[in-house]
Amino acid sequence: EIRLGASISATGPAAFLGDPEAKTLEMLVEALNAAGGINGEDVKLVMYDDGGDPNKARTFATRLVEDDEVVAIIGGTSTGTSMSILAIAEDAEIPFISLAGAIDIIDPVKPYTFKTPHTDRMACQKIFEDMKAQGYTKIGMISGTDGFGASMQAQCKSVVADYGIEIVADETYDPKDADMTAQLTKIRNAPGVQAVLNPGFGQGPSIVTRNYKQLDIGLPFYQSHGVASDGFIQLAGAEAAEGVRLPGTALLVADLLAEDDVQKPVVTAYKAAFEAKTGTPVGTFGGYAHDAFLILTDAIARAGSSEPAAIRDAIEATSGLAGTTGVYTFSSTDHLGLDLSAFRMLEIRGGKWTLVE
Amino acid sequence: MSELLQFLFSGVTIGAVYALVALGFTIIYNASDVVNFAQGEFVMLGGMITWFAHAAGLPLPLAALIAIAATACLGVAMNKLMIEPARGAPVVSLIIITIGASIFIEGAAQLVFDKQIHSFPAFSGDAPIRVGGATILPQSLWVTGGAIAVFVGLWLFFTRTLLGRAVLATSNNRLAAQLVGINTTFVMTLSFALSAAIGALAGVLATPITLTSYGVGIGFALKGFAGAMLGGMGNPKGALVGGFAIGMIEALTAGYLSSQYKDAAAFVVILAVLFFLPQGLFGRTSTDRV
Amino acid sequence: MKMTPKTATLLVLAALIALTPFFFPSGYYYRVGALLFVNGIAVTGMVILTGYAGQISLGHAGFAGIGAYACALAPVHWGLHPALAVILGAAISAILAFLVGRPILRLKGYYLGVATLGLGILVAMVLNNERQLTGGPDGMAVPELGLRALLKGWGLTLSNGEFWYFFCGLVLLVGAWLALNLYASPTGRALRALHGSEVAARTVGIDVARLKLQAFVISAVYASVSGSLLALQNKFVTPDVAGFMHSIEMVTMAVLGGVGSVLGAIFGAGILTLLPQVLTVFAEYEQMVLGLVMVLVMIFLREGLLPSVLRKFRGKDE
Amino acid sequence: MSDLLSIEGLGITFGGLKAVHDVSFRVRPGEIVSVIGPNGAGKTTLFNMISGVYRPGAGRVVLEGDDVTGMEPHLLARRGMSRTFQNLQIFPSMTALENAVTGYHLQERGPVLADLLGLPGARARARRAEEGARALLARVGLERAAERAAGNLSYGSLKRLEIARALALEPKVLLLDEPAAGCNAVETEEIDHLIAEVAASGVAILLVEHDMKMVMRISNHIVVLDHGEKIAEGDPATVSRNPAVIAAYLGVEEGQDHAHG
Amino acid sequence: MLTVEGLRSRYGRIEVLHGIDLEVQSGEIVTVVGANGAGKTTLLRCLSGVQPVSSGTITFRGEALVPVPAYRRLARGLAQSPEGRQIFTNLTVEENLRLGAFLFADDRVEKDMDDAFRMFPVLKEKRNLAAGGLSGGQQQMLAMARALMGRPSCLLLDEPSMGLAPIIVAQIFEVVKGIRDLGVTTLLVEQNAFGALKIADRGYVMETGHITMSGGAEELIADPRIREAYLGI
Ligand SMILES: Nc1ncnc2c1ncn2[C@@H]1O[C@H](COP(=O)(O)OP(=O)(O)OP(=O)(O)O)[C@@H](O)[C@H]1O
Ligand SMILES: Nc1ncnc2c1ncn2[C@@H]1O[C@H](COP(=O)(O)OP(=O)(O)OP(=O)(O)O)[C@@H](O)[C@H]1O
Ligand SMILES: [Mg+2]
Ligand SMILES: [Mg+2]
Repeated sequence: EIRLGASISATGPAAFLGDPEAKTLEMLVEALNAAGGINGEDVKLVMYDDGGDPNKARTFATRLVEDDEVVAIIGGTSTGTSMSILAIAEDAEIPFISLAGAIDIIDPVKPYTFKTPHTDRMACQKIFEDMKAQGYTKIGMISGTDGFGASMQAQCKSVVADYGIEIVADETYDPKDADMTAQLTKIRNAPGVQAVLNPGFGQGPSIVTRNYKQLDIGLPFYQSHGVASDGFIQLAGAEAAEGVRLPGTALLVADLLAEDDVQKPVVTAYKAAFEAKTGTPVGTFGGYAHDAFLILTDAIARAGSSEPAAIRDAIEATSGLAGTTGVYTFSSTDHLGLDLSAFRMLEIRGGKWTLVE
Repeated sequence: MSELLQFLFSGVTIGAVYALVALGFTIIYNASDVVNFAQGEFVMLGGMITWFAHAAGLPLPLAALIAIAATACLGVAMNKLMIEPARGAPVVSLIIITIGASIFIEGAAQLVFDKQIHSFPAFSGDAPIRVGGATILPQSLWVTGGAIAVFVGLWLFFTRTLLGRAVLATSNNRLAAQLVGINTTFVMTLSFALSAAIGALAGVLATPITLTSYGVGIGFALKGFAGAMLGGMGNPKGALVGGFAIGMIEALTAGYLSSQYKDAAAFVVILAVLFFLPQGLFGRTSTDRV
Repeated sequence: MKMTPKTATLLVLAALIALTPFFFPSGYYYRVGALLFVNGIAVTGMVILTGYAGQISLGHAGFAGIGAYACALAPVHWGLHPALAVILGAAISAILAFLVGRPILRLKGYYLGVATLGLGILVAMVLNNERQLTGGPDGMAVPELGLRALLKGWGLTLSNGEFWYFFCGLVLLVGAWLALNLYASPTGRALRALHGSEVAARTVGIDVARLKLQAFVISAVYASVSGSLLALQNKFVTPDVAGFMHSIEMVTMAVLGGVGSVLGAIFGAGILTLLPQVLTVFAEYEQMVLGLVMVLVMIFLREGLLPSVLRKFRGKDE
Repeated sequence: MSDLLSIEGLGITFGGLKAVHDVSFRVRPGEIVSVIGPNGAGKTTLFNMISGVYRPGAGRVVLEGDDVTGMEPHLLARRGMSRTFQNLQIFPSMTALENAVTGYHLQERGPVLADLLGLPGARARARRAEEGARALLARVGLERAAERAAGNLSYGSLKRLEIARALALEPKVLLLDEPAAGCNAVETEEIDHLIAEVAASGVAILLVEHDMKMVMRISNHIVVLDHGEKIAEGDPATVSRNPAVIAAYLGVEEGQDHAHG
Repeated sequence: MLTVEGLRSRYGRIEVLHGIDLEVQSGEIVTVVGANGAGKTTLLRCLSGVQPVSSGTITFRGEALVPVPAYRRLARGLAQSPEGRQIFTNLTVEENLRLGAFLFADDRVEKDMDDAFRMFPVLKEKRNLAAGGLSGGQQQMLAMARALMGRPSCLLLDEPSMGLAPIIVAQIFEVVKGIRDLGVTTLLVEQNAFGALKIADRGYVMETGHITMSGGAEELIADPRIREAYLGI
């Protein structure tokens, strides 16, 4: 029996992300064991709900390492919880695959820590590339003050100059806020503003999108990968979401992918399985967990051993592994394994995701 | 000018939600001196049950009615199963019970429903109403109307009816209330039913604007509590004014100062008001003599 | 010789801290124990403020946040040794408590609750929003305390978990000792008196405003030290430590265990620390069970777990 | 000036009602001055102003030659003023003994730090206070209730507990608001003796009481209030014959009845 | 009308009433005297139902009273003016009186209130003031008036004269005598034993939870033990 550990924020403020992650992991373990496990050995998943609290995450990580004696850990839905788990995993020399966005998790590279999502800096870059191509030079930003929003806001501000773009209005909202028209009015009135970007996840971006429509701002509107799921279109309303652009993964446009796209099989399979199991549409975040599990099981299979050090080495040797988020190739200097090409620019048209290219 | 107007509209929208939640606190508080920290969960249930019933195919008004009735029943159950057995316990213990109830209800909601964010259609559509260059959603008017209607109802109840007076008497002196023939158990049941119903109504009216999910309760409870305290706990007028005031402060701060520190502004104002009026804007000063 | 309640409490506590490790099946239990002690320290502060003086605070996590971030920021920005940073944090907390205490403590009951709530939220908000300084919601790293290395130099080798277990246990013992001293002392009696009747307290010469302020400052220091220890052992800190939920948790622990007595409140800290660990077996029912346990304890043991149990045990009524 | 306490033109209004208006009188050491008057005459309010619970709207309170008008109660306590309450103000969760010990606060208090660290000085102070309190409880007949929670005592016992606590301050001026309420005739006499004893030790006593037997027995001087104003003043015999006092307060026959048992 | 047999009651584990037997006939004034802490208040609390009875029976107008919850006892005709006054301090004087008549919604409420105001004119002056602002004696009057608003057939008074001016004490006793003539029965607990016994028909003496003596009021006044222990004569 191979014991894998996970600490996920299945409840609490990040439950919106953590819930599909937890469900994905449960589903994949079940399927894997049904198919005979890894190299004939069953996989046992020990999963804890850290509620988004880094302190709890650290305790659970300790428990996974010391008490449950797992050989690898998946988790850390948010950056804070990931940073907590990371310290324990590195100390115990156990491979850890984070599901959070911040670049600090793998930069500088730490021997045992990997992550599956793109960094939020990459999301910013992808968006600014698109803005630059459209010729926008002055934009407004409205970000959530939660970890996701604040981190992406900071990353975007640090790379924006590379694209010759200036942020002329920089507003924030609390994730629990009910109305953002005040902030949006300020952005609209900022001189010369040509487009607006909203980093954030949860209900905030949906409300921002509705308020954007209410105020009839009319400028091009970009969201982040934080809302890349069908739920967003539903909540914001197809009408309000019309024309919204965001950097997303192949998962959302599974049926639009070219037949020869290497991601197509894995994306379609995951989408079908997840939606059949839970009855809810897939989203980027469940995909991160899927990829983490894929990378880990792939590495264990290749290593032919469930020794943590061997698993780590095998993960680092992963090359060209197609997941839902992108195609992963790790190295001793790159524990992210993705590049910008994994992001696809999507636009909402008629209540559906479409590929911009 | 149109900018200011827009900020004010934003303040009204947020404030109406807070006011409605704050109003929900008043009845239980008036009957028992307990601030029911599970009040936010009533709001959550109002939204979630309506969504659930609506998604199951019921027409929206019926779904809303079911949500309010179901939440009221839950309020009664909470009183019967958790508050009544603890009769005679100190107020802090009762508060911890309401916190426990809140955790319990939240935990149950994520199982019964799910952990996704939900909404249902606004009652009068999403076409914004334009006034002097600013816009407001029709649903905001619904919430505002709801807050005012609940306020008027509560105000009449507490000032014009003997039963309302009996509620106040129960918290003021339970022993004496029993001696004059007030069934204090019934008064408590009634207040939980009414509070829960008002909470659920808040959820029904606000969800098309704020969206809902199993975890929204705490946020509502916190802001509603702050609003009620600013106005003076227990007084419906205070809840209404306090709720709207906090909404306005947040919107104006976000508009003119800093959106990052708008919540800070609200609390700074609360602290300042309490400095001069330790009982809130309309709170009653205790008249006990030595 | 008849043991005073103070000695008894301290002995029980010391015995528990020293002996339970013999039953630990793995290193993880040291971590849970250390967390329990850290919470116990904060809650002991609540006993002084709420149990003795009858003043509530819904914002003490703010002081924990100050203590925690002092340990994160002072070493990085001013090169201060982490141990001194603990003291610095405590001093800042004490000064803040002193400055805001007077106006705030004039308020009563829920009004005091909302004012302290605001105070806590303001601290959390600064930690959250001043990203350049604090790392924002994602948090920041905290340097090593270095005491473990020092002990090693003296020939005492402890694992990380063991070290924090015993260290926090020791600090808790000291904290409990101080709080127990206070209880029976003139100051403690005066605090409990103003809890009963402020007017009467004033007419017997108790400077109520000053005394409340002292209790507030002392409890703020407890919270701050607890925050510091948490940050140092986690080597990482996020604004959650100053968050509203953490404040509520402190109050709940204290009341659940019995806010009137130090041992009781530490008991409460124990329940709320251990419960989530135990409840993981309930998986998605965890939260419901947690809520239910809180409700049941308060219904059946309304003065808090420990006092009620002791009373049943002793068969005493008063 | 041999006056210990002098009240000069004291007055206060509550929402238009002149609860107390222009009341003056003096109290010398060892003297028992009673304030009587119908219900709502302003006696308790007068006490509240003298002891600093209310800030007077007009007039002055002079204690040992110093103007102490509107001074905080705890500062007045330091200057030797002590009182009991008409509406019981006890510390219900503390034992009767601890209630009495709080009266020694001014003597036993010390730096918080010493208390926190449990320094020997702190402990000694606490012990001394406790011994004193025990003696006082015995004096008011509560020695057997010492270890009971005050919240569990009967009304009459609590009244006496308040007196013990007030005496613990070793005051120069003692204000007693209806000390005998809730006590029967025999118990009242015990309190009588206690008050007389205290006065004999040189304490100035200001007494509000509706038990006319007691008032007539022990007062050196009586001040009569009605509707917040002083309507009469003098020694017991004079006052009890004053027709205005009889009409407003004593009632014709009842006045005699109560004055002479 | 009211019969108490073998009544025991306790606070926690401490029993304070050790088997009280007592009887009140219809239309009587019966007074209970006793030292501080004897258990007089506890007895009245048992009668009005706010204090649990551990054993014994209370029969009121032929019905067992113990199982009847406190709030229903007023409807049966039992009203109490409790120790410590227990008025609604946050409500106005008038609201206090109206709540005294909580069970009734007829025209008589206004009439009863006028009667109360005639009895205690000062309450009329203060009718719109929060009752907590009243002086101690005024609150005592309010407690008495509120009990009368409940139209009792049996009135339980716990030290009604406490804190009242002599002129009002006399008046209260007159009122009690007056309502007896209207057929109201009164159980009176008083420290002013002399005054109480003078208007009472019969009396009981209570000592540490026991009834130690009983008899006609005049008989008791004349008893030297009573005179020494309670009347101080
Ligand atoms: N806080 C207050 N608010 C309103 N009115 C008040 C207040 N305090 C006192 N009063 C009024 O002032 C008057 C005097 O009250 P006070 O308590 O001094 O009377 P008293 O002489 O002590 O009467 P008693 O003998 O009944 O105790 C009363 O009419 C009372 O209603
Ligand atoms: N809440 C309580 N808890 C515990 N014991 C109590 C409580 N209330 C009263 N007692 C005790 O019960 C006994 C009877 O008290 P009770 O109040 O009935 O006396 P009482 O005769 O009314 O005295 P008083 O004349 O002083 O009012 C006393 O010993 C008292 O200490
Ligand atoms: Mg008075
Ligand atoms: Mg009594």
